[in-house]
Amino acid sequence: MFKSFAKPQSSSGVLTFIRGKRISATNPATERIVQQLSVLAAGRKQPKLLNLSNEDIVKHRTIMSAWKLFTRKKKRAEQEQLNQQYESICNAMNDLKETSPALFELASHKEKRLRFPLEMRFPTEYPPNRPWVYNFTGPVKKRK
Amino acid sequence: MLRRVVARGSKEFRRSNSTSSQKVWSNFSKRSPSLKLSNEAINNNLFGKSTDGPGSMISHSRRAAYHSPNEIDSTFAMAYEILEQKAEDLYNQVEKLEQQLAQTKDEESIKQLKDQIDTLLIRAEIQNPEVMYNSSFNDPDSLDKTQPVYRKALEQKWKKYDLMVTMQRLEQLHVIPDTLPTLEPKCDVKIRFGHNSDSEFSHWIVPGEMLPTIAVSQPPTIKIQEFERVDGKNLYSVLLVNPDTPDLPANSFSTTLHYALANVPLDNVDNTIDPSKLLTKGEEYTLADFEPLVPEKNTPTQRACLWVFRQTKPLDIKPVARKHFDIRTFVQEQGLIPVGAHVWRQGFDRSVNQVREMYGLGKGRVFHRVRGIEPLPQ
Amino acid sequence: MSKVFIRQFSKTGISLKPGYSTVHPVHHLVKVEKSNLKPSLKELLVPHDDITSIKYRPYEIDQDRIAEHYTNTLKSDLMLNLYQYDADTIPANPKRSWGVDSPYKLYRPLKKPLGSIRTRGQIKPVTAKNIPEITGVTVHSYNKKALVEPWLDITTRLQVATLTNVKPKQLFAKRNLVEFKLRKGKPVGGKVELTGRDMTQFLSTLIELVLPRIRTFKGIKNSSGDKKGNITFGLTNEDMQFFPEIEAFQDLYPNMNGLHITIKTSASNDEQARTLLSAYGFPFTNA
Amino acid sequence: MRSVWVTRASIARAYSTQVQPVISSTLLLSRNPIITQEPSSFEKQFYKYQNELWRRLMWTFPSWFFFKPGTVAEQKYRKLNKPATPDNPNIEFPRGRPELRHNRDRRFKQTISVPKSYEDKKGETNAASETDDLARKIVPNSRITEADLKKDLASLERKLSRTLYLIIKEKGSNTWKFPNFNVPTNAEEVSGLHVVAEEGLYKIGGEKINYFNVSNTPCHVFNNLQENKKEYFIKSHILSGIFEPQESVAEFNWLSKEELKDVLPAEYYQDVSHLLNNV
Repeated sequence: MFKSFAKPQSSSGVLTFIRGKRISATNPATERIVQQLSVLAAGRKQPKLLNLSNEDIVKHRTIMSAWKLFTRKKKRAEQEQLNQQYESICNAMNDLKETSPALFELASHKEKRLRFPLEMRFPTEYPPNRPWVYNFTGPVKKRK
Repeated sequence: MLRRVVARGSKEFRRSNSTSSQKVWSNFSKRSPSLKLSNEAINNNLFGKSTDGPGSMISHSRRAAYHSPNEIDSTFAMAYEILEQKAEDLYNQVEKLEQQLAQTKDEESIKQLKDQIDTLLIRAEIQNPEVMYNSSFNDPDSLDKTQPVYRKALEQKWKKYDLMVTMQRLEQLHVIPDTLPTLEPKCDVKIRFGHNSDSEFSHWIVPGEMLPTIAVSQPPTIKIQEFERVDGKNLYSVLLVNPDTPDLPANSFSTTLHYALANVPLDNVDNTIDPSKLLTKGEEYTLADFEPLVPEKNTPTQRACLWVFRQTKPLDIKPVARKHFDIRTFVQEQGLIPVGAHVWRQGFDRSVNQVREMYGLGKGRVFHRVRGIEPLPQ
Repeated sequence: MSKVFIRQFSKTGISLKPGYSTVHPVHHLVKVEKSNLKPSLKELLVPHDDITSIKYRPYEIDQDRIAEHYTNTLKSDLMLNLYQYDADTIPANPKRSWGVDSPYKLYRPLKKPLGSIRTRGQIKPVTAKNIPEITGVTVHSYNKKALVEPWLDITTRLQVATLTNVKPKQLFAKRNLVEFKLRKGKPVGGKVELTGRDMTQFLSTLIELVLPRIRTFKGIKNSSGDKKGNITFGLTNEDMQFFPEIEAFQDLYPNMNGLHITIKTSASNDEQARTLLSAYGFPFTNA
Repeated sequence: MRSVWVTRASIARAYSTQVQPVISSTLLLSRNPIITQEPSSFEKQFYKYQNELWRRLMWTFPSWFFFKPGTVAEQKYRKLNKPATPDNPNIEFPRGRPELRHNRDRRFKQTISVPKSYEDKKGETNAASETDDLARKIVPNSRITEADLKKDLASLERKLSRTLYLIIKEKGSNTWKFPNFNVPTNAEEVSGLHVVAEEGLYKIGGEKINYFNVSNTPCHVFNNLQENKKEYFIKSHILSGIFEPQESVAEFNWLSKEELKDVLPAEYYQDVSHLLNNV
């Protein structure tokens, strides 16, 4: 049925129009494409518009403004902490420069390609069967 | 299933009515009762006290067929608590400022403190669902304009549509700069002619509308809505000028004064100049009596430009010459600050002669096109 | 042509003065948006995040573990990792002018930037305020075969929609193909721009389920990037079977097409963007 | 530039009557969260509400595409998803007329049940087949681990949703602190702060630790005036492996930020609290 890829083939080649004769349903391959199109298209799949009552509009707006207040507070606290952390990095480096220039040189040296290890994973909703991997055999050849 | 949700919501969330544990948004001992949602049915639905569907829908069958989104009631209850907590903090700040205000004598700092209190009050109330309901779905005229939060809501609404329409028409019809060079709008100016029984002309006039002379034959009701706080009363002047009066010797047009009011005391609530007010105190306010525009036959369309000014000082009530009225000099001399304007247009129509007779203006001229004596260009 | 308004009693109207044009002054400071004054546009002008809008769609529909991990852990690590003592802003490398001493030079297309073909924006030192983050993901599937077999376009778009949960935009052929007598403008696949939850969902699928299972995938090339902090890599049509959305229904998607995935970041250069992506768990390789 | 600095430092040294402070490197070794943090009650409720709205506004599921008509799978699907009541003009619907499209009432969200891929085996507990069988029922593990129940503070499996930090109590000392190592002054070749921290970690905790050093740059400096010491903080994450205390360490714990507040000296905690993750 398939040549290079699953190609819809019409059995009769060209559809010819004959007066009085109903054009029958398309062949399976074309039907398949039509079905794929029906998955993509909005026709008959859209829900009804919300059309909320006045009370519910007010309720929804209240919820959204409370959510905005909540997230804004959270974001501000996060940014504040980051600012403090940045300040303390600058502080530490200035101090180190004063105290020991040799160590400062080493501390400000950057690798050309900074990469995070692949073992750092995203947290999941539930823990894995073994929450922690203990069998690490030791540094074979640690990174510099 | 939905009913169950609503019922559960109502169990979780019921605003207490006892005075002991009253939170700020349900406590009306200090706050104005106009911040309350007065409709009982809507209020009950909002706070989950009833299960008969939204009270804003009048029809019973529509109400029964309506489905609220799932989980909205219990989420709303939590959101309400969060916002109320914030409002409470703001009200505490207001209290501190009010104590400070009581000790302040300096006028400048009193004004500053009052402004600060107003902004805090707006922030504390603008997210209150009851206030939100009132300002977005109730009749704007019924809102309590002493409350800064309602004034803020009205101002936002005005800026979104009415202000834009007014400014567009003023610019398009060359009211600015033909009468005054520019306008920094501060308040919403609305006019209507109350004497009209015909529904076509009895509504608030849209700026730039063409009106028949009979519809404007009596002085208009002018509504001047200030959005800033007015302590005591402000004095306002109103000028109605027509910059399209034919001036034949100059082959041009001159400005005529048609109506002038001055020293009208208004504030946020008492904001209308209507015939009833003028009947009792009209003489104190009137510089020039109302005289409608009566365009003569075959003159171009005439603009009736209504300007509203805030006064810096009370004006002397003395007659002003109507013809060749120089509005720019007048405004400058009297120290008037333009805060709003309105415009409508008139042309000659069949009611002009009747109105002329009413005001004793004599018969109007009829202009004809006269062929020039110069030969036509070749 | 400019309009001149003549205002005389005997003659009033607009006369056109040809030869020059002027912008007429506006005499006030209020911004008038004409569309707001049209009553017929009222419904369309409601912002899309307002629930009364017909385009309203909620976005924060669940806890976003990827974004949370970024804000909680990665952000401060990246700040420390990318910190440079006494770093200055490196100015941008824009296209250059040919000079202004002749009109020919003035209107000539600009000269390419110094020492490079592509332009580069300025590079600011990383502080607490501009830590690089992923701003969007573009998934792009161009099916060459759809030029010959037009129905393959539908299949390709359906595949992209299934993978990303967003309806793709139509892509069109840009070139004429003489041997097939095809014209440009033929539909040849789809692309989607992902942000928010859709983006993190797609990224987590990619990082945790798809890339580790592709045997041939060694990592994103260390040379990838457009100099402005956007990293692109490709997946072949064999790799598509590892997407869990498609894995169980492979018979429904017989003609898979590869993807180009562009990860857009706010980093000011590619190296920072690569560091960011490595923190998200993308492997990198030199090959 | 460097020479300028040297002269400045030497001047400082010449005028100071005190002894030069000891430079040391403190290791801020953390274990990143393994599971997501617990959302607050409002967040949970908000997500629930938004999710309901999202489902309400979703397009209808194209079941005809995924469950081909006439197959066994489709029969199973139809069995699970009974068609909703269609509209009938002869019937009164007090809660509104249903509007069915593709077997979904357009007014509501669509709830779909998909055929299970596993069979309910009651009583059977065949551990081997359960762990390997792809079609098994997925039962999520508990978010609370054994270590949480036992209150084992030295376990890496406790408080999976939080960032934990390593603190130690040295032998002969009574205070908890982050592991701290002096930079050797007499070494021929100077080794960086991060190297000192790494070597020190292996010395106190054994070599079975896989860890990631975030940067060579210190993230904080703490002036320990009592011991005349400058402590530079090196930030790193433990990825796998185990901390096995060597002889110099009396005790060690993995603690979250709140727990550190109770354990560390108040002044010390105040100084470093902004480095610790709230999550």
